[in-house]
Amino acid sequence: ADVSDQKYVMVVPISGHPFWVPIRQGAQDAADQLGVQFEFTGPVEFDNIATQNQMEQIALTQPSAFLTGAFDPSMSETIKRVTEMGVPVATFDSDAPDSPRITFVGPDHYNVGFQYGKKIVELLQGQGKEEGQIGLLTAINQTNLQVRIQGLKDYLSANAPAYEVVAIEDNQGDDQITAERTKTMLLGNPDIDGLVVINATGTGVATALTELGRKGEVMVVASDVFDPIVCGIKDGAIQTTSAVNTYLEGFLALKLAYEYVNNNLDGTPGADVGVSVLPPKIDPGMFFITKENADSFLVGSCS
Amino acid sequence: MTAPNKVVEMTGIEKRFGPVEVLRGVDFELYENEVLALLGDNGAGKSTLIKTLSGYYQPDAGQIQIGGQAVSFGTPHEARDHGIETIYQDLALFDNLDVAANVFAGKEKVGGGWRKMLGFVDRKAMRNEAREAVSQMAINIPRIDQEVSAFSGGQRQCVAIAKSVMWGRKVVIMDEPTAALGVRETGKVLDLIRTLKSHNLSVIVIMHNIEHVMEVAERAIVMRSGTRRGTVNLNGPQDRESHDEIVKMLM
Amino acid sequence: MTAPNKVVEMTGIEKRFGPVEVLRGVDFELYENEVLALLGDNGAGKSTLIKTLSGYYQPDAGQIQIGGQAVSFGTPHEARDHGIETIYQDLALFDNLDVAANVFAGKEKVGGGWRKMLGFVDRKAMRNEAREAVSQMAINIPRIDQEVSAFSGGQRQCVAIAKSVMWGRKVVIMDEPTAALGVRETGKVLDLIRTLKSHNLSVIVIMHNIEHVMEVAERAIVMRSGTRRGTVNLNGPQDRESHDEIVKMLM
Amino acid sequence: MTLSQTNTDRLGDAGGFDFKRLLLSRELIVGVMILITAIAATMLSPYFLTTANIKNVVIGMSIEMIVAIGLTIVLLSGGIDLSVGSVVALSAVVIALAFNAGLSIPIAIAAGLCAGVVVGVVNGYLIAYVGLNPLITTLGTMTIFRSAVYILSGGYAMSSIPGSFKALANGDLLFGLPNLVVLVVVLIVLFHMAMWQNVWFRKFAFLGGSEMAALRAGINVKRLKLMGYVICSVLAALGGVVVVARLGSAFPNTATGMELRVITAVIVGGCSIYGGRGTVLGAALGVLFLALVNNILVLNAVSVYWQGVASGCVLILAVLSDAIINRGKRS
Amino acid sequence: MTLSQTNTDRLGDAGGFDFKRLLLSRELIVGVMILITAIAATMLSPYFLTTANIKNVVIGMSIEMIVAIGLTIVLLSGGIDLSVGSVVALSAVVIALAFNAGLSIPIAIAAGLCAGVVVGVVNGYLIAYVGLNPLITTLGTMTIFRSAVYILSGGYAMSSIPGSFKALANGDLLFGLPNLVVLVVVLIVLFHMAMWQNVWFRKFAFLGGSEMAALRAGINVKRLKLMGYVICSVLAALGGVVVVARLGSAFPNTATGMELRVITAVIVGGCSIYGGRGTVLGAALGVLFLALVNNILVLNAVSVYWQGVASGCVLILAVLSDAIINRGKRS
Ligand SMILES: Nc1ncnc2c1ncn2[C@@H]1O[C@H](COP(=O)(O)OP(=O)(O)OP(=O)(O)O)[C@@H](O)[C@H]1O
Ligand SMILES: Nc1ncnc2c1ncn2[C@@H]1O[C@H](COP(=O)(O)OP(=O)(O)OP(=O)(O)O)[C@@H](O)[C@H]1O
Ligand SMILES: [Mg+2]
Ligand SMILES: [Mg+2]
Repeated sequence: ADVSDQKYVMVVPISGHPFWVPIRQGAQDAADQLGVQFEFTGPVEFDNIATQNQMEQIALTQPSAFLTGAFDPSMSETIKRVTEMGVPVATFDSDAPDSPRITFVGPDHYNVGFQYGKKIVELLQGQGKEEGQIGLLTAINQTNLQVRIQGLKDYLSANAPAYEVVAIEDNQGDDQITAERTKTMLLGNPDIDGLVVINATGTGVATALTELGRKGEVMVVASDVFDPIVCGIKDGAIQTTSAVNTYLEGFLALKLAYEYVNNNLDGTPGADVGVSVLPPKIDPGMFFITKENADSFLVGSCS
Repeated sequence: MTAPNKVVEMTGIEKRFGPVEVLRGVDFELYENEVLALLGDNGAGKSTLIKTLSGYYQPDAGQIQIGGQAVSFGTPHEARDHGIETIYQDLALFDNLDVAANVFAGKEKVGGGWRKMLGFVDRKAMRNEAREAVSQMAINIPRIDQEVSAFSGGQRQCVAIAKSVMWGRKVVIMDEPTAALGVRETGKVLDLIRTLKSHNLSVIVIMHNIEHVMEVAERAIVMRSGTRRGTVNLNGPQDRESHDEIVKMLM
Repeated sequence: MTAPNKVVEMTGIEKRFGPVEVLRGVDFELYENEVLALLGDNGAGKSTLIKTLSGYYQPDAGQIQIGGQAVSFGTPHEARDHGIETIYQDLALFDNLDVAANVFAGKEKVGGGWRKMLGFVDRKAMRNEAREAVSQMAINIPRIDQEVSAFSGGQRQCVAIAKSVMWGRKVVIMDEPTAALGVRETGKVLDLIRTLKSHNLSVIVIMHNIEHVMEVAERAIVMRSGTRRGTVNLNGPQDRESHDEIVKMLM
Repeated sequence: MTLSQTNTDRLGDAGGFDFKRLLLSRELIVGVMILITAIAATMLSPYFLTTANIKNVVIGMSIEMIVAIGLTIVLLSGGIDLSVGSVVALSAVVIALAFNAGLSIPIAIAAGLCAGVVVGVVNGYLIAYVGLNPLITTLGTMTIFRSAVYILSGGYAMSSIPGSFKALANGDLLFGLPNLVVLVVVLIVLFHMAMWQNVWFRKFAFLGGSEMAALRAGINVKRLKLMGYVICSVLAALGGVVVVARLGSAFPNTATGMELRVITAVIVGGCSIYGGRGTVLGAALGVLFLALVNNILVLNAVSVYWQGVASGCVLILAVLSDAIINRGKRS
Repeated sequence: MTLSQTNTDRLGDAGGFDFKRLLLSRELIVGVMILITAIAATMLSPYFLTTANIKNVVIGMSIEMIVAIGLTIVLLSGGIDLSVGSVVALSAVVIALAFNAGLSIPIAIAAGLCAGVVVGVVNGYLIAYVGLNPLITTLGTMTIFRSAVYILSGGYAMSSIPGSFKALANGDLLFGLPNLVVLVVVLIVLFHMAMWQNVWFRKFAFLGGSEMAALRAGINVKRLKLMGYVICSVLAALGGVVVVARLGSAFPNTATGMELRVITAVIVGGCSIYGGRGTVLGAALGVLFLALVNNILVLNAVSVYWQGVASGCVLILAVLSDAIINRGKRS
């Protein structure tokens, strides 16, 4: 069958953010392999109302399927509405479990936070610290990061109560602000020996440690994979960054949506009585990038 | 013949702006149904004095009585409620609005019937009344529904005069109403002041042109450097003696 | 005795604002070293005419010649470069600045020595010159370094006059310069106009007060409804004949 | 030359309707731009002129429409209010909390609107009675009340909203028109008429034209200013009510950045940021215009990276059209 | 009564220095607030008054300082520029691209600054010569140039910045003072002196005081306005140079929302949004004040959710202090 006129649309907020680049790439690669069209869109702001409006508007053009992240519980309503309009939705990165989405490809963010906790404790213990203070950097307007923080805190209280979160700062998602806030946080809490960056602002933290001359002294667990962060790892300012395999999120979400749209899995026993033909949840896996393997993740070059 | 009643009495008015003492204890009185001229060189404090009367400034010291009752105006709103209407020297028009809106600003006419219930204004009536009012001054205005920012100096002044004449109930204060007016228009405004008097209002008029003062005013108060220099009773345009007395006080 | 040269010659000037025809083909000439009075009732188009000369408005039709050369001013900047300086009727002062800044706006004095190299202004010199300039008008100004927004009507007018007098090189245009001035101050400004003449400048002065016109002007042009009604040569304050002629034209 | 002699004949009159002025009015210019955009959209995308899409656009912009009405009043009166986005969120969170506490729908709505009154009184008091700069003051309250939202919600999205409340926003009680659309249209018509005709609402235009002249004309300037901010905040709070009803959840970062978007739309619709000029209808058309432009870009799948270029250019073109058409008229 | 007779004695003169006026000057008020904040901070946190923290605050605010200088000029002249944040990002990306293309440091810097000139000319031309509303125009160019950043960078964060370039920002060539601090101080002093004393720069204040009076005073208003926007954009582009040098990377989302933050600081420092009032020194003090407030909140680990409340209140207090001290003087 000719599928070249099938269109899969990815809708995300803050669409200009580098975070989406690998996800987008994965979806694009899958689309190319399948010979379908792929389109990436969304508002430039972090605005749930705008994102949802946009999705409902696009639904009218009857694309084959949507790929989106549910960064807000109210996304469930929108997913329901567009599904009723005949456009199935596959979610990635953040799930909307009580919506009729066809599948979800993404990490369990609580677990990501849990892993952060494990990693930072491991790093601190590696330095021979039997107890420690930890600072967190996040963007408070990205409320979906709350779950990660919860996971991290839960790990600490359950498994390593000697390590404690002493400060949480809002970096507004900006590296400049991160640099300044991180420095201030470290100056105000000189006993902090570990930092966990919940969002993609590791560069600012690296800058802060470099400027304070405390590179390698304060352990840093960052999030996401961008050149500047990878360079920070090579440079020694950041110990590790958590990499959810976001490429796979895009790739699998599109591929699964394709299978669904083309009824390729209708042979699944029970499909006719409402058994989900797709796995409800797929974890693409996460791993930590370190100095040893950093080079494989560099897109451009460091100075 | 009984002594005439004082509509306005101000005693010992003082006003300073930072280091500058603008009024240094001025006494002032306005009788019922009188046209009073306020004279004085530039910067004497005339405008400041009438602004304290119209509630725009609050005096630092001194009393104000209206009709024998002590008052103290926090805003021009309150003075207006006491029947005092003022044309300020800088006119203070709404540049972005037309003549009718300027004349009726803050006191627009509500229409009848269903309009009354909704508080809807009656534009047509306002426009007609405004046209009537400015036409009394024989001023040449090309379009009455134009923004007043496009008006000539004299046209603007006439709009301000029309406004105060329409609203004054007890006292009308005019700060240099004829400064920008031509010969004919000035004549009309002097007529208008006489009409106000004939309607039982009192008028305070600030003017630099002594001939015009002699034509309309019955009494003149002369100010100098924030104090009251003196008072002259006037007896019509031919009264050379008073004229000379005023000139002497001014020099 | 040769015929005097024309400094300014305007022919067939027309100007309309939307539907309103404000100038309908006005001819105008100003001779060298002459004090010319421009008269007319309110809204006659006097201010509009001089604004086309000062580059603030561009005429819809007609020619302007300065010293025999055809010019066309796009902005007041260009007229100023031709030595034409104007006091506008609405003064157009910088309310947030003091007297010196107002007088020197756009043409501030650069200091000597190292200041010159850096283009640094000489505040002290400017303040002194500004003080000198306004004091010529015998005006009573409490503090010269105060924002002019606090000034009285007459004080503001004197600041505007000081400015034009300081900068005029060929022609000074004054749109109702004495409207807000007291008797004494008006006398000073009339003196000032004579001084300008004695410095070989030409002056165009718009005034409603015919007595004052007779005192300073040598010639009067009367306008009416956007056209030139006529011209009268004046021979000093006692020239009753010319006076009556002007009054006739105005009525 | 008696005083009663009038010369009304010299005072030209519009003689009824002034077509030229209507032609150059900002509302009409935006109206024409909307028409052009709509025609272009119809040609560019087969999906544009469908009931579903129109409904989508109209419902999508309803919250901004409601907020725009209030902002028009504040801008017209010479002020500005940056806190509207925070008020939308605050009202949404307050309503969600009210539902959490088991309160009924009317009481929850009242609680949300009350939040608006509180912010409005704070803004208005500081600006009108204390005399603070409106930009800074409302920037301050914007920050404060956004924080309040985070504190009240604990940073989490709340979604225990009764279905009957959601049905209010998503239903269509009247002639099959969505309730939201009916609400918005009624509000626009009401406020437009009031601002144009009602003796009290008209005072805002006087205030914005010249505060000093308004004061001297005997208008109670301070109280009027305060009321302007209160009305604006209450309308924003109503926007919050609609957000909750429509989305079925209250999200603490709801409507971040909305203030700038709505102010832009209002100015495109002919409001002056310096006060004294603007109508509710114009503001509504401004919101509609920007929503349509967005809709076209989305329907035609313009690349995200180029969407910014397109919408920026449209914005500039919108004010450019006004500048060109009214060239020379104002200056 | 000859004409040469002067009566200068009646013209009161300040007689040198006007202490009262200095006391009430906005700069001094902000200065005092900074002092109070600093004293409070010292008492609240032992870490506040350490070289490391001071250096941190000063370096942290350097980019906003540079942007604030340009914004002061534009605000003073009666305009506004919302595109500064986009210009910072644009310049940063252009520089990164130049390095990617193997260009040398001076050429890369020049390329970044050129991006600033381009934006400045576009803004200035549209506002000064076409006569468009500055708020809408710069909102439009803000959107357009942010898109340009995404298009140029392809959405990637770029980090192939030569180490010698990074060393420029992070080094300390002069007396051990960080280069960034030296640069910022020099710029502030230069521009403050120029705006205060230089005959050309002083024209901005005239323009902002009254555009009509400036025009009538023979100032080439259009050209001056254009130049204001160009200077502002070039300074913002310089901010972009500093960002790249400091972070060693160009991130397309850099400086989002910076415009509002800096405008706030500039207004806290005494600039009027209506033009005609404000100094570079005041603006710099405004930036410093807000940076200090932030610093205290973070040093004392105030909960993020309460930080908004605190900084909003401080903002309002800052303008309140001015209103109280100058009560009755202006109105
Ligand atoms: N708000 C103010 N702040 C400071 N000084 C002021 C203020 N208002 C007026 N003054 C000063 O007070 C004095 C009197 O001003 P006022 O306007 O009352 O004079 P006036 O008699 O009306 O003069 P004119 O005939 O020129 O209108 C002037 O020297 C003026 O500079
Ligand atoms: N910008 C404008 N737009 C529309 N009409 C205007 C404009 N400027 C002036 N007018 C009109 O042109 C006519 C002439 O105005 P102008 O100011 O030249 O009169 P004038 O002779 O100076 O009067 P006055 O003695 O009152 O100052 C007036 O009717 C005025 O309303
Ligand atoms: Mg006065
Ligand atoms: Mg005139």
